[in-house]
Parts: sequence; structure tokens; C-alpha cells
Amino acid sequence: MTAGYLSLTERDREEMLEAIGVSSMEELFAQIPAAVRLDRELDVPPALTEAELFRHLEELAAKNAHAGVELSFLGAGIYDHYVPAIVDTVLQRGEFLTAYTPYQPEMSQGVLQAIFEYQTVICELTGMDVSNASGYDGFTVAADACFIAKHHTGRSKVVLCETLNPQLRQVVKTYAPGFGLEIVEVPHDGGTTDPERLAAAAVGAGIVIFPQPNFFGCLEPAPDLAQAAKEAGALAVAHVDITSLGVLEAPGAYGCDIAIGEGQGIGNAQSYGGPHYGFLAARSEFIRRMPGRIVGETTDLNGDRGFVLTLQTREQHIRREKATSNMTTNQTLLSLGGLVTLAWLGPQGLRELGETCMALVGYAAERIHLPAAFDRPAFKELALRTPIPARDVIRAARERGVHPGYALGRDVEGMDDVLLVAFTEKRTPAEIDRLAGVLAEVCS
Amino acid sequence: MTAGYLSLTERDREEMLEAIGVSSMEELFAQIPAAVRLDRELDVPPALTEAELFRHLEELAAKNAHAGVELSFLGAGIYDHYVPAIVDTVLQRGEFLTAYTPYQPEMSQGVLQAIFEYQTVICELTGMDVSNASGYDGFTVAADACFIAKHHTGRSKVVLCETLNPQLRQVVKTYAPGFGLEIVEVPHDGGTTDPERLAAAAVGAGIVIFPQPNFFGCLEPAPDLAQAAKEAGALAVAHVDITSLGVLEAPGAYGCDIAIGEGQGIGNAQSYGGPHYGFLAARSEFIRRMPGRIVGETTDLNGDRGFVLTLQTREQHIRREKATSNMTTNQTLLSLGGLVTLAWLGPQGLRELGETCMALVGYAAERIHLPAAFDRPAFKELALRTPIPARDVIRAARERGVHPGYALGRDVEGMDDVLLVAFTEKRTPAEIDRLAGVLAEVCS
Amino acid sequence: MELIFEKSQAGRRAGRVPSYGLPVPEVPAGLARSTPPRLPELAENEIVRHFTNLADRNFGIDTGFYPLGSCTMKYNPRVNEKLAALPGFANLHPHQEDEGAQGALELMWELQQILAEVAGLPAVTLQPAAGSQGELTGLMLMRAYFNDRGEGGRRDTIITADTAHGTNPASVTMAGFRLEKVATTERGNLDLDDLRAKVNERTAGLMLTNPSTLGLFDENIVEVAEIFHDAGALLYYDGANLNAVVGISRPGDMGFDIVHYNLHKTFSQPHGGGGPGGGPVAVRDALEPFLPSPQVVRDGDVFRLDHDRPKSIGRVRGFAGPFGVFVRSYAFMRAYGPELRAMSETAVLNANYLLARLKDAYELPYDRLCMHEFVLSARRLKREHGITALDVAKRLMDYDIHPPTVYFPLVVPEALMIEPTETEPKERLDAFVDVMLRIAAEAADAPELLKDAPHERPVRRLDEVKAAKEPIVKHGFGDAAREGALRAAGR
Amino acid sequence: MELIFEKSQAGRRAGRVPSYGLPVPEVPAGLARSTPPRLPELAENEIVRHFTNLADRNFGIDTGFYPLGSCTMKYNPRVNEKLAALPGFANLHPHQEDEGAQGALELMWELQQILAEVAGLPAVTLQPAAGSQGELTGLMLMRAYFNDRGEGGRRDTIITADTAHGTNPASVTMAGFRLEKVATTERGNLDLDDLRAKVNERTAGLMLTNPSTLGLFDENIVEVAEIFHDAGALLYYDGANLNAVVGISRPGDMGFDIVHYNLHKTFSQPHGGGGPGGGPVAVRDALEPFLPSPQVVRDGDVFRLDHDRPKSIGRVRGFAGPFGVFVRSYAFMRAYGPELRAMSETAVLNANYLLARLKDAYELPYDRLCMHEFVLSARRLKREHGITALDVAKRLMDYDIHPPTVYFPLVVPEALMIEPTETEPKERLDAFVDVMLRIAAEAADAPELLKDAPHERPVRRLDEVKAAKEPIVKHGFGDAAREGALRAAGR
Repeated sequence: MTAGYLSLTERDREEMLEAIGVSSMEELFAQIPAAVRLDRELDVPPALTEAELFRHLEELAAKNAHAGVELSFLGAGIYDHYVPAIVDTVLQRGEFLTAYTPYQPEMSQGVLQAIFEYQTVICELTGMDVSNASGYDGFTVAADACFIAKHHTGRSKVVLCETLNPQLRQVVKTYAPGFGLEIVEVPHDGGTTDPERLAAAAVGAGIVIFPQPNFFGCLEPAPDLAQAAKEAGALAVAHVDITSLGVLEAPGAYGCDIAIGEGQGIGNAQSYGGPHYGFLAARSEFIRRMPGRIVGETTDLNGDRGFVLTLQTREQHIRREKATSNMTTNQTLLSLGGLVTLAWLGPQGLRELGETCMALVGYAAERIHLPAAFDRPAFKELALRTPIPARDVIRAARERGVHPGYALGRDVEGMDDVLLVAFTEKRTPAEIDRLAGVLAEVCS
Repeated sequence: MTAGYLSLTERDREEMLEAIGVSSMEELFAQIPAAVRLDRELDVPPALTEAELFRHLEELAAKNAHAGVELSFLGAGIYDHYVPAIVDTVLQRGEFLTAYTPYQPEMSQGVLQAIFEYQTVICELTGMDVSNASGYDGFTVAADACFIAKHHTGRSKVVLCETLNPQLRQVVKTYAPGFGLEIVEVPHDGGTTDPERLAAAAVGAGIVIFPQPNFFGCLEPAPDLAQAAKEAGALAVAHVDITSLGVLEAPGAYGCDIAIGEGQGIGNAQSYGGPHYGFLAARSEFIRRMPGRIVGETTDLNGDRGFVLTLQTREQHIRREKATSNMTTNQTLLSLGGLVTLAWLGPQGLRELGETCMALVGYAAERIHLPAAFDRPAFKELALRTPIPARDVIRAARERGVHPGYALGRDVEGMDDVLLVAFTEKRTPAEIDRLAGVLAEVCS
Repeated sequence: MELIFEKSQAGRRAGRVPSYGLPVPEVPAGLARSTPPRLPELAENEIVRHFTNLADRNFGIDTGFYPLGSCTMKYNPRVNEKLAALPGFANLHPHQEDEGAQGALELMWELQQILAEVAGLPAVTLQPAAGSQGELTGLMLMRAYFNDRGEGGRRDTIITADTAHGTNPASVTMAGFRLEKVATTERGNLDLDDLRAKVNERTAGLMLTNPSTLGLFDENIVEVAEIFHDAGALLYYDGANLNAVVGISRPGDMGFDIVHYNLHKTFSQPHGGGGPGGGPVAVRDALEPFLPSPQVVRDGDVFRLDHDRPKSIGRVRGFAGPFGVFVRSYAFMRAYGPELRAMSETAVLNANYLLARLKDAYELPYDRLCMHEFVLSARRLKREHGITALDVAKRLMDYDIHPPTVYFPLVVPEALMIEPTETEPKERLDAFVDVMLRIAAEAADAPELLKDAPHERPVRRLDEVKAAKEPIVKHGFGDAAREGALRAAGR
Repeated sequence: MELIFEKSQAGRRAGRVPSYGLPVPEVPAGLARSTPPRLPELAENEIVRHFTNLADRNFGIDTGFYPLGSCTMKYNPRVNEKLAALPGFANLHPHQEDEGAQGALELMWELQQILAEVAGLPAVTLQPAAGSQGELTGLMLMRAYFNDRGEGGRRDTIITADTAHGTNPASVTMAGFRLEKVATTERGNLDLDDLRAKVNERTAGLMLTNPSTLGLFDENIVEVAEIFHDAGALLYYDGANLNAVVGISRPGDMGFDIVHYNLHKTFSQPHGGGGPGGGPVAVRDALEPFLPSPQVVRDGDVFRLDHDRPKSIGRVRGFAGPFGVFVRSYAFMRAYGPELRAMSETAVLNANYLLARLKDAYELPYDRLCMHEFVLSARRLKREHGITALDVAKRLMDYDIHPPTVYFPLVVPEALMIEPTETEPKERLDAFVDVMLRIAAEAADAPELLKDAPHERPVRRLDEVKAAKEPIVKHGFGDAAREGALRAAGR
């Protein structure tokens, strides 16, 4: 049995072999040395009809404790924000879904204009001049920023705040040997980064990356951190929560050179960690050093407006070993989900989103009788200190149908008793009451 | 708070009132007598944001024991057949989903051509010359057939086999007073209709409607029944299971004048009973008496092929009180689902579908140790005799996570101990084994 | 574009059906299929392309402006599609026991409550499949009501307005009543004198759309209701134009006894190129016993289908109605809440704005403020330039605008019936006005542009007469003889 | 077409966010947003229309034939979209404990098994986000491997073919290696002599696409592998062209040590206008310890993420990879089963059929049977009629066909790189041949038709030079001064 994705009939096949001038399929493969031909069937599971396939994957899906089964307060980088229904309406249109990178702009004005609009909203959110068409995720864009900084400043020292998402720091460290980077990490003081300590570390650095809000949910003194970086001659890079930018200041407004972040919270499902989109925006002077695709406006033969992939001389397919990156695939469809969601929210909706998250954090802080791990204002996550290891709290709470959050001890030494609880706008006060009850029960 | 479906801003509103030349919205409503104006707010539940709305309906949906929660063998007219994924792909395209009836053919060639293709596949399946664009469901099309017969034969007597779906008979009876019909029902003999008994009842009748397969799952002697009707000068109408038409004979091939049926099993979700589509196809002589929309081929100014709603002089908007029916809405989108599914199955797939159903019935008959209620060959449903009332069997089986089928006693007197069990191609032998086990347990 | 059959190749396949390796029983002799149906044979790739390309040749609300009068082509919220597809709704069998369908029944019950409040009438059936079936149901209810009162034989006449939708007279006939028409005054109201002359002891009731198909609210509706009620007759409200008055004026308060709703108009069920729809009916208490069976009822916290309705007219379609439509409409109502009133207000404002801006360039036969729609006449264009309403309609297509309803209502010559709905922004309305004004100018300056329109659609103007004269209603598979027979028979 | 910002009106809204009536805390001074972002303000109706209209200006596989060489634009099964959207997958948090994610982990583990079998290599990481990241990962693995063997400083060179995708040299640089290129013979194989001269103790490895970007299988692949392995170096297989050989020949059997897959090419993840993709990497046992962390492992019947990988190169992206892509690719593989071989065979047959029918009208620089794609040259059209490969590409658009890849690989002048994939029916191939032959005729008879092409698209030929010279990379909101600044800076 063969999947119904192949179109040739037996007669087609015969006619085509004849037109080619060979007598069998085997002849087509004569160019493959016999020694490296596979002389047996692939040892893979048998084919399934669509009905069977559907059932098989439904069964696998049912083995996962997803948001509809368990009341979850997990966050730590990926969040259960509401994705408006029109996102799928747009993304599932075949013209967007089944298109390749828009190499031929006259065939691809739809996606090109959409990317141009995406670049615009990212610039608006971040206060930057130029955005690329998206990066793989919110962590790899940090490596991209390091690449820009290395080539712009000629300095190889990278300063990372410890309050950044640990996975971001891991990704940068993985890329570091190839890029020739040297990483310095700045510890936190009471949940946020001390600007003076950062200033000291930034001496001689090409780039300083700090989060806003940070991995512990706390608001950093971001303007002071940016200034510390600038004073050291390093590029100031803010890694921001995209959902916060209706209420928190745009990185461009406090002097950052580059703003990066994970876009998932705006328009993408959680999807066990991907695919999502990372955003990367910068001041205009970095435009020719930016990795990834960039769409620009131009005119056609008639003088009418149109859009094209531009500044391609940065890119691998033209510049090859001198390219700003090796990226070809980006995350266009996911970033389109972001654009649609931002259009749906509008400026008022984005502000409301941030306000509701903050309001829920405030409500939770009152209802949950566990001490805050850090005495700092929070945006949408609360780090709580637990009387028993946070992992044990999680295990016990999950048995009661509630996933209370992320155990910071998974990444951060000395924080085994800290639970990071995320509050998106989808969590209701009643659900927070339930969480509070469960935590009271399992922590007593 | 107002739903985000309204587009006017406050400024728009003011400019528009000014252009109209009124000073307030109230003035627009001056034509409504004060006595019949509602002077209070509507007493309906408060508005929900989309996120809240989604959650509210998810909670309602979760209160239903649907096919994913309970292993179900319910049928009796609506079936859990597999709907291929591409059905939604097509139906959710805005150009199909959000279009009205194609009154302006140049704007609507897509849906018109699709209906023309639907009419063709229905004619192919039924062996008829002409199909309408669909009816409300598989029961109302029976009333439509009676309307045709009354006007064609001038006779008001309608003969219905008792082996027809009881709901079909109820619908015809509801329509009967308005149409001036007189209904005669023919009892079954051992699970099917006796042609001689039918012949006797058909004397003086304008129409005879019989099922194939019938409501008890049994195969009727359909050619003999059609002949009995014809010999009495009545129109012979077969109510057929659309999923059977890859293996069972086309009604046109055994002399029927009209073929009707429920389309749900091909391309529609069960959806608690609707919306679905009913099909109605006939020999060509009835074309100008058919209710509902019909699409025809024509040419445009350039001589190129195109499609239009045709024979509209039958219809209510032109013929008014002399119309063949009052139908405006039909079930285009649902019948489009049928067309897509039939294209996906193709002739081979449709045959396989019927074969698998029959094969599963055969398997079930071996595995389930309950006697068959009728000694007749079956297509995809088995009527089994239960040692305790079928309703009690259902209750006990549902407690074990299995819905074993339909209690025929719900409709048919004297059949309280008959359970009608449906086997679509989605039911696996392993599931049938589970059913057999549960039935053995609850019937012992 | 090729038909899907013209893309077919013997032996090509898309879907497959599981066989489970079981033996297939024989079909009894004489009952087995003799000739396989000529269904299309394509791989999945080409099926998707075929329907994608067909969709590209179709215009929906999602494509652009669709001011098709009396059809209420408003935005169809996409969240409703996702909700109707939730497995707990989409995969629920209609014979599921009531205790296994509590969510569905609760939704239907809540929908009934909201519909009842909107109509100002206490009892609702959700069963009818469409507005037209709602009409028929309403007329059957009248018959049952009068039969129950012993007046069944006598009350044999239904009165409708001369502006009525074609469904009204057709429904009257199907329900076995006589039809009588009442005239419309120059102001667009029912002619009360004509009415008084026609209402008598044979009158079963009135069927009325209010606002009418002219988009005008009958200013004498209170008197109209009195005339019928005084004669012992009933009033039926055709809900096709309900979008004008939700939260503003209720049919029950106007005096109507029976109301149908078009869920695919007022409450946003997408119409899908012709269906599905939903046509619930609300009635006064006195008519409740006759509503179709089953009814959704509530017993404390439990919901159930009540089949025990001895006086019921019976069943008008299968099961409890088009449930998927209910999910969408209920979700739509919950998105608005009491602000459903703002929906109707905005619809009326949008219509009046267009009316104000267009009435100089086109004629307005009934020169009043309108409700949710209005009817212009192209008769001046016809007289002066030989341009008909149809030409205007076809030319609009070239500007990517769906034409309004034309040649309806019948009382207006060269009618253009325009209903913008509440979901259109002012920019779309302004763009429509610009195009309509440009077309009026073209009618004078370049009438052939209109006569030959459309120019920019996938097909040029289609020959509808030819289609009706020699009906080709299915693909011929190259079998000319057979097709010829059909054509002959159809003639 | 207007930008979405140009349709915006202050105060208009679509989505709303629940507030739960809670007080909103103050944002600390200095951290609060000072100027609201100028996001679009539209109601939902116009948002849906905007993106519907944009989609109509875009071409996908669902629209028609898309023979974009090296991009493997095959049909994307729609069932896979539904599967990836199942709540148990789409709503699963990546930090969910392993015991709460057994279905996801099982799927990933099964996917690894199938990928390993296809590559003929035992260990697989799913983490890389795309083929290009897979390349980088592969090179990092080489570095880690040689470092572990104490050869890290010495092995600093990677060899690539002159036909290589641009990603290969770019990845080499990003991974901190030196690049050396090897020539291609006239038959389209690697030049073994050149290779022997360049491979030495500094060589870390080879990066090779096989079949090459010419669509040709390297007939000396066994010798090539020996040369590298004899020098202690590794072979990296760029899986961009894997669609040619699944079930037919396995990279591991050819001698490659590291392989990346493009899940969005070979295994049908829709590419979405540029992404997402997936770039898993398979390796020999000796390289397994260096794979990124975490890895999906199986302990009896339980699956878990293994973070305890002391020799791992680390993490190349977040979490365990683009899981939604895995769902689609796994479903795709399960729909075929062992018949994945028929997929590749058909892809090769389709390509050879096109090659056979087009090679007379266009030039075929490497005149051999091809694998899944082939490269024609338009240099004769250029010489004789002044028509370039680009003109041919643009003219194809007028026939509703997406152009092939042009000007690549660099070794072929006026290259047209054509990859039909396995999902195209013969009719599409024949139609493409007809159009290509007609265009060749047009080049002689009416060259201006090609020079000015496209004529039938939403825009005419676009000025790419202008775009790059004065980059306008976001909407200006009417703020000319600010835009001017950006243009200046960008120059």
C-alpha cells in the first residue's frame, strides 16, 4: 500500500520510462554504485491509512498532560497565552502554508508584504529601526546578536546576565567556540542585576545581554543596565518578553542597540517547545550586519509599490563563506501568527494583556501563602519559596491536577526551593484560588 | 464591552450621522412606534472575550460523551465514518465558507462548479439523471419526493415501508397535511419488506418509498420492491445509505424513479444531528418538478464554459406560490464536504469502505454471542436480540465506557429487546472484541 | 477551468480505507453493484489544488464587500468555526443518551433563552433547518392551533405583503393555505384599508417581514396586529430582517405570535455558498404545545429532550436541529451579550449612511430613513441610458464588490437592494459609494462598459437563458447520446 | 495593496483581553511604556480580509506547480496539520515533566528510529531548527570529536564542492573552520585528483550534497569516503537532496559520518513562506556522545529527556526541537511506511521525464540521467536572443507556474534548476513541458514578452537593486524624516 500522495498511474510510469529511454526504474539508479545501494526494504513501521494514522497520533497525544487536562502555571520562557482563532484561519491558507521562501517576489507579494508588516510591528514594539524576518527562537537570536556585535566592535567578550533564561545562555555558549566568543556571566543580586556589577563586567566587552523582565519574573533596572553597557563601549542588548511591550518601555527608548526575544507568547501554540519565532531588531546602523532575511519596499516596472527580499548580499547564497549567517529557513509562518495576533490585539489589547498579567500576579501574591523568593516587582511570573523542594511540590500538586510551575533548581544552583509560577491572561482568579489551595495543602 | 466585530469608531459614527442629517441614533429609529420599542437592555448573559468564550464552550463540550471519550457503536441514521482532513481544508476557505447562495454567477463560479460536480457524483452513485444541489437532510428529502410524486401522478397516497428510519416517516407525516398526502405504512416481515405485501399497499399510490439497507441494518429485496411500486403506477423511491453505493446496486439500475438519502456518512461530522445534507436525484423527466437549487452548464459572452443556477422558474423567488418548494437555503457547504470526500475515496475507496463495513459486521456476528434479531444479510448494522431490555444493556455498557448501539425499542413497538449496533470502517476488530466482552458481561 | 472529472485518471488514488485483513462477505445476488460509479480519481495534491483553484473563483465576505440585500452578509467570526469543531460537539452522536449530551443540551437550552428574549416570545423550537423551513413550521403551528380550537377548516387564508420574500407565498402553498396579498402604501407601510377589507373569519394569519424588504419599519404595526388579533387570526414574523431590530424592538412586543430567526443571517452562521442555515421558531405560550418534537427542556440542573408532546405538529427534520449552527450562533451571541443592540444600531447606521450618499445618483422610491437595508431604483439610468439594474450589478463585480440583490422587491422597478451590515468599516462604505457614483457616470459616458460587464471576473456574463433551455446538469463523461436524452427530457 | 497600517483607524478594535475586574499594579517609574506602539487598529472583519487578500497575492504548492530546485516542494498532507494541532501536542508545555509528556517523547523517539534507518546511522538529535542549523551542529560535532581526540587545533579545514549550497561555506565560517573548495568534473562528480591533493592532516571533513545540486549522484562516492577516512577526517552529508534516495541508498552506507535532514523538504513539513523547518542530525556511534543536550532516550517502556551528556556540544536551540514539525514528519513517514522508497523513486522518475522532454530545447550541461532534479542552462537563449534564465523564470509566472531555482549552482551559467518532486501527476509535468517549449519559442519570436514578464501577476517585475540601495524595511507612518535617516544609515 502506498500513501495517496503519489500521482502516477502504472500507465503513466510506463509512458514516462519510455520517454526517458530506459526500460526500468532500476536503470535510473545505475549511477548509484551497487555497493551503496540498499538491497532490502526499509525497516520502518508499516504504512497506515489516514483514519489509522489519525487514531495513532490521537493516542500518542492523549498520553500528554496538556493544558486542557491539567491546570498549569508553567512558564519559564514559553507561555499559555490565548491564540486568537483567526491565526489559524490565516496560517492554514494554502497560499501561505505551502509556499517556500519568497525568492521570486512577483509570485510572493503576499508573504513579502506580511513580513514587511511584521518587521514594522517588531520595530514599533522594540523602538528599533530594523527587524529581520525572524530567527529560529528566542535563544538563537542571542547568538545572532553576538555575531553582529563581534563584527561591529571587533571584541569577542560577551557579557550575559545570570538572570537571562538559562537556555539562552547555553545556546550562546554552544555557538561561542565557532564564533570565537568568550562568555562572562554576571550573577544576580536579590533577583535582579546590579548595574554597577554589570558595568564592571562589561569592561572590554563587545556586547551585554540582559533580560526584561528576567527569568525569575522580576523587572530589571533595564535603562541602567543599558547605560552600563553603553558606557563600556559594548552593544546593549535587551532580551524582552514580547507580551510585556504594551506596558513596559521599548528597549529603543532606553538606549539599546539591539532587542531580541521569543515571540511564542504572541500567536504561537506552546507545542512542546517549537516551532516558534525569535525576533531580532536593531538600530539602523546594524542593518547590513543582521543575519536572516530582510524584506524591503521597492517599485515594479509600472512604478507601483512592491516588496522583495533585500540586502541579500549579506546572505549565504550570494556571499557564501562571508555571509552574516548560514540561515535560510526562518520562522515566517510563526511570525505571521505573531503579526496577526498583534493586529488583533492592537495597541489597546496589548496593553490590556500586560495589565491583566500584572493584575493576576498581584492577586496571586495575595492569595498564595508562600513567601516571594525575591523582593522585586514582577511582570507575569512569581518566584515563590517553598518549604520543601520545589520538585516535590510539583509532584504532589500534579497528583491533584495542578501543575504549579517550574522548579528553578532545574537550572539554577541553590534554588531548589524556588518555584516559578506563571500567570497569563488565561488564568482566572478562580484558578489561582485553586492553585493557592493546592499549594497550601502540599506545602503544609 | 462590545465584540470586536463592529468596525465604526466614535468619529466614524459622528461623521456618518452628520452625513445622514440626523443628530442621534435615536432619530434613525423614530419610525418604530414608541410602544413597541424596547426600553431596557436585553436580558441575556454578559459578553465574553474570545478567550473566555473559548473556555466556556470547551467546558460545555467536555460535558458530552463524544466518540473520543466513549467507544461508540451508535448508528441508526448517523454514523462515525472517517472524514478526511482535506474536507476542512476546503470548507474552511473563506471563499466557500463565507459566500451566499450563488445568485450572481460571475462572482461564484467556484461554488457553482462544485455543485455541478456534486450533482454529477450523486447521479453516478444513484444511477440517476439529475440531482439537486442538496436538501436539508436525509428525511426532508423524502417529503420533497412526495411533493414531486403528488404533482406528477396526481395521487395523494404515499406508501412508506416500516423498515424506513422512523424519523423519516415522522417528517413525511408532519408535512402530509399541508401537501394533502395520505400515508400508508407497510409492516416488515422478519426484518425486511415483503414485495407482495408492498404491491398490495401500493395500489392507487403515487409514491412508494423503501430503504436499502433498511433501518434494522438488513438488505431489502430492493429490485423487487421497486418493481412492485412501478407495477402499481407509483413512483419507486429508494432511500439509500450513501456509503453502501460502492458495493450495492444503484437505484437507477433497478428501475427507481427517485433516489434519496442522508449524506452525513460521506464527509460530515456527526455533530449531534446536524447540519448535514440530504441528497435527492431523479430520472430526467422530473427535472422541472424538483425542489431546491439546480446548477446547469452554460457559456459566457466569449463562449467559454460557465455554471449558473438554472431552472429557477421552479423556484420560490420567481414562481412564488406556484414554486416546487419554498427552499432557499440548502446544504451547499455540507454537500461540498461530500464531494471532496468522494473525490478522495474515488471508486476504489468507496468500494473498500463498503467492503470493510460488511467485513466488520461479519466479524462482529462471530464474536458477539447474542442472537441476530433478523435472519437477513446486513450491510453495516446488526440488530441483536438482548436477554434484558436493550436500554438496560446500554446503561450497563456505558458504565464500562462502551456505547453498544441504539435501542430499537425507542421507536419500534415490540422491539425493546433489540439492540442496533453500527460498524463503520473506524471500528477495529480489537474494539469489536471489547464490545463483545462488555456485552457478554452485561448480558449474563 | 477543468471539471474534477476531466482531471481524473483511472487507477489514481488519494484516500484508502482500512481493511483489517478481514474476509469480505458476498453481497447477495442481484443486490451487488454492477457498474462502478465514475467518481473522480486523483491524488490528494490535485484534489486540494482543484478546490483551492475553485475557491479562487468564488467571492465570500472574507474576500470583500457583499451588500446583498436581505441576506445579511456580515463577518463570520472564525472562533465559532473552531468551537463547532471541538470533538465534544462535532463527534457527538445525535442518539447519545441525554445524560451523555448534557453540554449540547445546555447550549441549546441557553440558546433558546436568548432567542426568546430577543423575540419577546417565551417558547422556542430549534429544529427547523432554515428560515424557509421555519416559515413552514410556523404555518403548520397555525394549522394545529386552529384545529385544536375547532377552527381548522375555516381558517384557510394567509395574508402576505406584496413586498414579501418569495418564500412566504411558497410556504403558504406548501402548508396548504390560500394566499392573499395586501398592498403597500407609498410610504412603504401595509395598506391598512386594504388589510381591513381582506381580514375576516377565513384569515388564519399574516406573514410579515418587519422591517419590510424595502428596509422600512411598518409605522402602523400596532394597528396591523390589532386587525388580525381582533379577527382571531395570528401574526407570523419573518425574521429575515431581524438584524435591524435586535435589542431595539421585539416582534413579540409588536404583536407577532410566531417568529422565525435566520441563524445564518442575524447570528452569523456562515452561509457556505447556500447553506447550512438554521431557522428556529419562537411562539407565544398558546402555541407552545404544538411545537415540533423533541423539545429541549430543563429539569433543575438536568437538560433533556422531551419527546412526549401529544399536541406537537411532529418532526420537521432529523434529530434536534442543525446543532453545529447552534454552537456558532450561541457563541456569536455570547461575544456580544446585551450589546447585540449595538450590532443592530450599527447595521442601521451603516445602511442610512449609504442611503444618504447614494440617493441623489440613484432613485429612492420610498424616501424615508431606512432600517438595516434600503432599495434604490436604476430606472432613471434605464430610461436615460438603457442601463439596467443588472448592468450596474455586473459592473460592480469589476470593482471587486459583490452586487446587491437586484429586481427585488418586485414593487420597485430596476431594484437594487443594499444591505451593508454592521461589520463594515466606513472606509468600505465610502469606497462602495465612490464606485456606485462612478458607475452612474459610466452609464452616461461609456454605457458599453456596463452592458458588457463584468470584464475582470474568471468568466464574462453568463447565458442563463441557454442554461434553462437546454439543461446540462451533470458531466457527460463524453457520452453525448445520454446527455442529449436528458436535454430532450428536460425541455 | 494597502499595508495593514494604512487600513488602521485610531480606536478601532478586534480582540479584547479579560480583565477579571482586578486592580492593575503600577509599573515602576522609568520602566513603563512611554509611547504606545503603533500597532494596526482594525476590526476582525478587515483583518481577515487583509490576510485573505494577501494570500491571494501568494503562490503555494496548493496553488499549482512549484518546481523550485533543491527546495523539494512536494504536497503537504493536510492531515498532518490537524494532527499537529491536537491539544495533546499543541498545548503541551515544553517544561512538562517527562511523565506528563510520554506521548510526545515516544513520538520523538520513534521519529529518531525512522530517521536513523533512513540515514543508515544509529544516533539522531532532533534539536536543530533547520537544515542550516543542522549543518552548524554537524560541524560543531566534528570540532568536539577532534577536540576529544586531541586533534582539535590541527583539524581546521572543511572541504566543500564548488556546486555546494551557500549554506555550506557559511556554516563552515560560522563554526570557525577554514574553507577549501573542490572542483567538479565534466561528468558532475567530485574531482578525485583535486580532492586527493587537498585532503591532508589539517582536514576535519567534507561537506557534500549527494546527489549534488546538479541532481547527480557522485559515482565515486565510495572512493571519496575512503580518501577522507584514510586521512582521519569525517564526511558530512547535506540532506537537502535526500528526497532522491530514501530507501534506495543510505548516506551511512555511502560512508558519511554525519547527516542532516530537512524535515520541511523530504518529510513534507510545509515551509510556510520561509519556515518553520527542522534539521535533525544523525551520526555514527563515535560521534553520539557529542550530540546536543537533551536527547530523547528510552528506558524500557518509559521515554525521557536525557540532560546528562557531559561530552555534548551543548544546546543549539530551545527545548528539544521544533516539536510541531516532528509531528508532521512522523505522520508523513507513517503514511508511507517502507514505501518511502516509492516516494523517492517517483521523484526521480518525474525529474528524468522532464529532463528527457526539455533537454533539446534547453541545454543540459551535464548530460546524464539525473536523480530528483536537474539543471538546464538558458545560455543558448541568451546568446541567440538575449533572453536570460531570469526572463524565462519571470515568463513562467504568466502561465501560473512557479519558476525553478535560477543561477544556481554557480558552475552552470544561466542555470535553471528543476525539481518536480514525486507528488506531481504526469499532466502537470506535460503542461510544464508545453509551457517551457512555448517560452523557448517566444524567446525567438517575441523576446519582449519575456523581457517584460511577468504580465499576469499582481505586480510587474520588481526593482531589487533599488530596494537594496535605499532600504525601506518598515512602514514610515508618514514620518519621512525618520525614514530618510534609516535610508542614509543603511547606505
